[in-house]
Amino acid sequence: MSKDVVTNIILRDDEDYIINMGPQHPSTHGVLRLEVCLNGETVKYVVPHIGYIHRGIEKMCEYDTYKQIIHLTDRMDYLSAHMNNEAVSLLVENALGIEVPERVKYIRAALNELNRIASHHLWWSAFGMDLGALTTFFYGLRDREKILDIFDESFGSRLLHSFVTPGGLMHDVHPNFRKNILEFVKYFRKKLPEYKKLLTDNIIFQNRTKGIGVMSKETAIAFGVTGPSGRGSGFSCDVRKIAPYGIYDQLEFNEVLYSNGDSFDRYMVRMDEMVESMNLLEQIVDKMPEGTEFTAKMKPIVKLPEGEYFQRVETARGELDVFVVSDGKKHPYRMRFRSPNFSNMFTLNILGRGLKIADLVAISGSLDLVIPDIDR
Amino acid sequence: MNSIVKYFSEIFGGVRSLLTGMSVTGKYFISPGEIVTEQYPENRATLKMTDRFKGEVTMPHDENNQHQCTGCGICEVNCPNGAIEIIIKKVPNESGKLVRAIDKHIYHLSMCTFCELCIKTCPSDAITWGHDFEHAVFDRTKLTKVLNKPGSSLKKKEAKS
Amino acid sequence: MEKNTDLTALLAKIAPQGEVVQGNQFPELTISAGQLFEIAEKLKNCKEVPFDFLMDLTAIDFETKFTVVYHLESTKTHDVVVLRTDLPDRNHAEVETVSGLWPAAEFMEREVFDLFGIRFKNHHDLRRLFMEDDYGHPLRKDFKDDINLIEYPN
Amino acid sequence: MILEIYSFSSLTEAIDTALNNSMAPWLATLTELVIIGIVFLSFYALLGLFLVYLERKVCAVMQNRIGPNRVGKWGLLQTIADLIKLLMKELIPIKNADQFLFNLAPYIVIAASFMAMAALPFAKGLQAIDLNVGLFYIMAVSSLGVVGILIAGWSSNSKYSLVGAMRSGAQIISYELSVGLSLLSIVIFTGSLQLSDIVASQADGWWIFKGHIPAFFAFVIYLVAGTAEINRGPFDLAEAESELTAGFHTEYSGIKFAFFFLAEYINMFIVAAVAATVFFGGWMPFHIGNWQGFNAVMDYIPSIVWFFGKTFFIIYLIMWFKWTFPRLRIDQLLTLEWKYLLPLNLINTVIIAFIVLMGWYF
Repeated sequence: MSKDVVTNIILRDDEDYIINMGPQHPSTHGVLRLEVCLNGETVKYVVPHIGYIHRGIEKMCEYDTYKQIIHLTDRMDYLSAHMNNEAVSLLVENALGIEVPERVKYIRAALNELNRIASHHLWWSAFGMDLGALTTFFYGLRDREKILDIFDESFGSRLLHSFVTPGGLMHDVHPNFRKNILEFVKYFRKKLPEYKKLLTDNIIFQNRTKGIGVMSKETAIAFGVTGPSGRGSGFSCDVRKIAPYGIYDQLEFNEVLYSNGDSFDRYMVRMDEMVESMNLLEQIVDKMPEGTEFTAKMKPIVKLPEGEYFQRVETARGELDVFVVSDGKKHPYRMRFRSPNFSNMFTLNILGRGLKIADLVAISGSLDLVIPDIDR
Repeated sequence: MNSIVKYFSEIFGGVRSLLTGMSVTGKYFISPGEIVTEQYPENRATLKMTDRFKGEVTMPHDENNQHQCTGCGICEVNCPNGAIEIIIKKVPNESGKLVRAIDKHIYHLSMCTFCELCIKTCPSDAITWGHDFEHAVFDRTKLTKVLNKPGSSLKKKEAKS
Repeated sequence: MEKNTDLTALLAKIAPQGEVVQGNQFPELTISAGQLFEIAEKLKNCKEVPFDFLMDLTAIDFETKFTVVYHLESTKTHDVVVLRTDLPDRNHAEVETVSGLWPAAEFMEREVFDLFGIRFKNHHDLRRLFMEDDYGHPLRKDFKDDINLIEYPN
Repeated sequence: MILEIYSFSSLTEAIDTALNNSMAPWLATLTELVIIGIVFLSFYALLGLFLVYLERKVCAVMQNRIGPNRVGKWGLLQTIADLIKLLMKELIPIKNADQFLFNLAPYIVIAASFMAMAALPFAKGLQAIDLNVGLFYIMAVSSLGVVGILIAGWSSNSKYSLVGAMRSGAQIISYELSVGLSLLSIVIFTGSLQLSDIVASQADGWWIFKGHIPAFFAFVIYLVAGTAEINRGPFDLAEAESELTAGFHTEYSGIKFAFFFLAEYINMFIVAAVAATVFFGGWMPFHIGNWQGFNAVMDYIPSIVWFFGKTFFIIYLIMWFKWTFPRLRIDQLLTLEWKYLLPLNLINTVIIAFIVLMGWYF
């Protein structure tokens, strides 16, 4: 192993002053338990304990048909529900060799980007709150509400949509879909400078995040840290670029890369991704073909041919991989989700060691953890 | 000397960034028109869900207390959570022959995850989304609903032209 | 981002003992459990295509055997290969850990240990990740749970 | 000068004379003490409740919300309802806690803030006790509250509480210095620590205007340090909600928690009141030098309105900080004090001393 990569080995001591952060703690965003060893205010080591919300989704998938699995994937990373749905849908479509209509691809991409912005909204809100700036929470959620209204109009639900399905979409999007997206982009472009004024430029915020929790590129690769957290370290891991799916190879966008790998860079990646997603949305609305077709022809019962299938998608938090072993029946024989948060979270120990307890909160906020995705 | 300049420029930069931040909150403080709160129980009259809102699964009945459910059980099979149970009975039709009809279409709202598969797959469009969202009850058994109204019957299909 | 076309040849060169097939998406290399660590190390330190990113590590229960599957990506060329190893002895399944090569494997191995009961030799912290210590291994096909009804008929 | 009709001294003197005429002098003094005590107690409770309500409303509007609006008109009774809830809540006993200290701590905190109010001049002639070291007394007494916080953190036998209490200790020890120094700079102008003297010296203009830029500087430093001293955001490390759940009062429940809660808001009032008194002239109306006409118009506004107006303006500033800024880290907090505030403050004090020496102020 190269020297740049730090290891995760923990040396325990009987005299350790252990604090249990969680399972119910305001800054762990869910039922994550962090066993934090303190030396005064300084963190000696962090041991994450997970499994409080383990629902056995992989096991449940073995008893569900491929169409039914969609609603389970919603509940893994509930903030990027569309991307999760699309992962399974793409896998089934690729395995069966189904070509979905062009329009569906555009709609899916639009939904992905909307969902990414909504997810980053919530992250921004919660990150500010982790650092003690309570007002950010309301500004972020206020703007996220606009996206949820678009979702609500088209799918009837705001968080868990189950809208993307193998072969296309559940039904057509609302006729106002394009108009609403453009309205939102216009609205949010006006509000984004406010985010910068309130938090990004703030001297306290910068002092709290710059140089905190530095993750080198090598560490990011070695620990499999993907998504905005990995790109903050310069690890080019955007699946939309390296293994394009859907319509992404025909759209122009930049992969946001920062190189310092501290909390501030991870923050900036997400802030820039919101801008990038808005650019994508404008392109998509511009190019989206007219029409009403929303699904390819599919048999009512989906059976994958025997074999193994693998699909990578980029969620708001990183790379989601779906791995299916099929035995030719209508249920998968084995279904595996490689969730981005799972790998991201286990860097908490190597990032948080030697820093203050307040920094640990800043780091876990900047990694943007969603606990149900870790436990699955 | 340089370090002193840096020291003071740091202070002034910091204070300026703090003041810009305060200008944002201050701006909202003096513009109460930006308030986005929805006063929920009071605005019940004006609160309108979107057309596609997924509140609960319902079975529309027409004025003759007739529905379209044939009791084929496709929704039951498609439900990933077992939230739908269909109890079948045999009823005589006009010619006196016993035919299938639903006795009870039981819907467990507590188990429903609103994935829309039942509605999507229903061949006779018998069930649809209701817009009611106030589902809170004190007793969990109340979340188990019978969708077909008592005494209802299957709507006759118009003869195909 | 051009794909290295002769990945199967590369794999065959690195692991002459293994069995290389071109799967429906990625080249697949099947090797015995004893050689796993050696081959993994070679793949990681391969000059032309260093497979330095462990995308996924999981296992499959084929009733007769366990198969541990490693999906490796090279961050240089974005090539993906699949490394597989079969563990026929289901009761004492054991394989060398790769957490020394890819630290990401540490927790994925703990997850596999938790859900399948496959032991990883030389893993420095092999504890259960999700479940209680006395719980069964739920992703095994012979696992029965009488309390949580996951096996409803469908 | 100030209209005598707004002075409270005639009222207080009338009560004093009436009491002394009807009973023995010692009994009269005792009765006066009891009256003052009752007045202060009720004032304390009402003020605390109102401040909680005010804070909720202010932060709500800043965050595009309405804030409390269900209980009573505009939600005015919301905090009363909360108080009733807190009164009825169970006081959860903590296992292995030092029961005596655990129960004592809230009273120390609340007593410290209560004592500080005694010396505040609320209006002309409305001051419980006009000590000749009034400013010093307020500073000394208000920093006693940290003893209560330390005891609370230590005795509740919780790790979060202990960390929170230790943070609070370090914080108060550091920031007490800046508070003292920035107040000292005005004392250099007035030459007196007696609060009535300080107010009287601002009859021809407030110190923040009379003292040029250094006085404004001192005010800013006082505001920052004062906010830190009362453990409020962005310096609320002792109860950093996202790090330590609730810091030193994690284990408290019911009315004991309410005591901490109330004391925090009253401390905010005290800090704002001291700032208003020292920098903004206390109950002294806004006067400009020799503009007799303007000054006379200002005199028509009662002194108590002036005092509370200024105080609540400063309270609003403190709230504005809290609802805008992220929280500092403990080492940054100490850096801010020792590396920035203290040196600047020392320089500022020297400059002010020089100004006073040369008589360059109005």
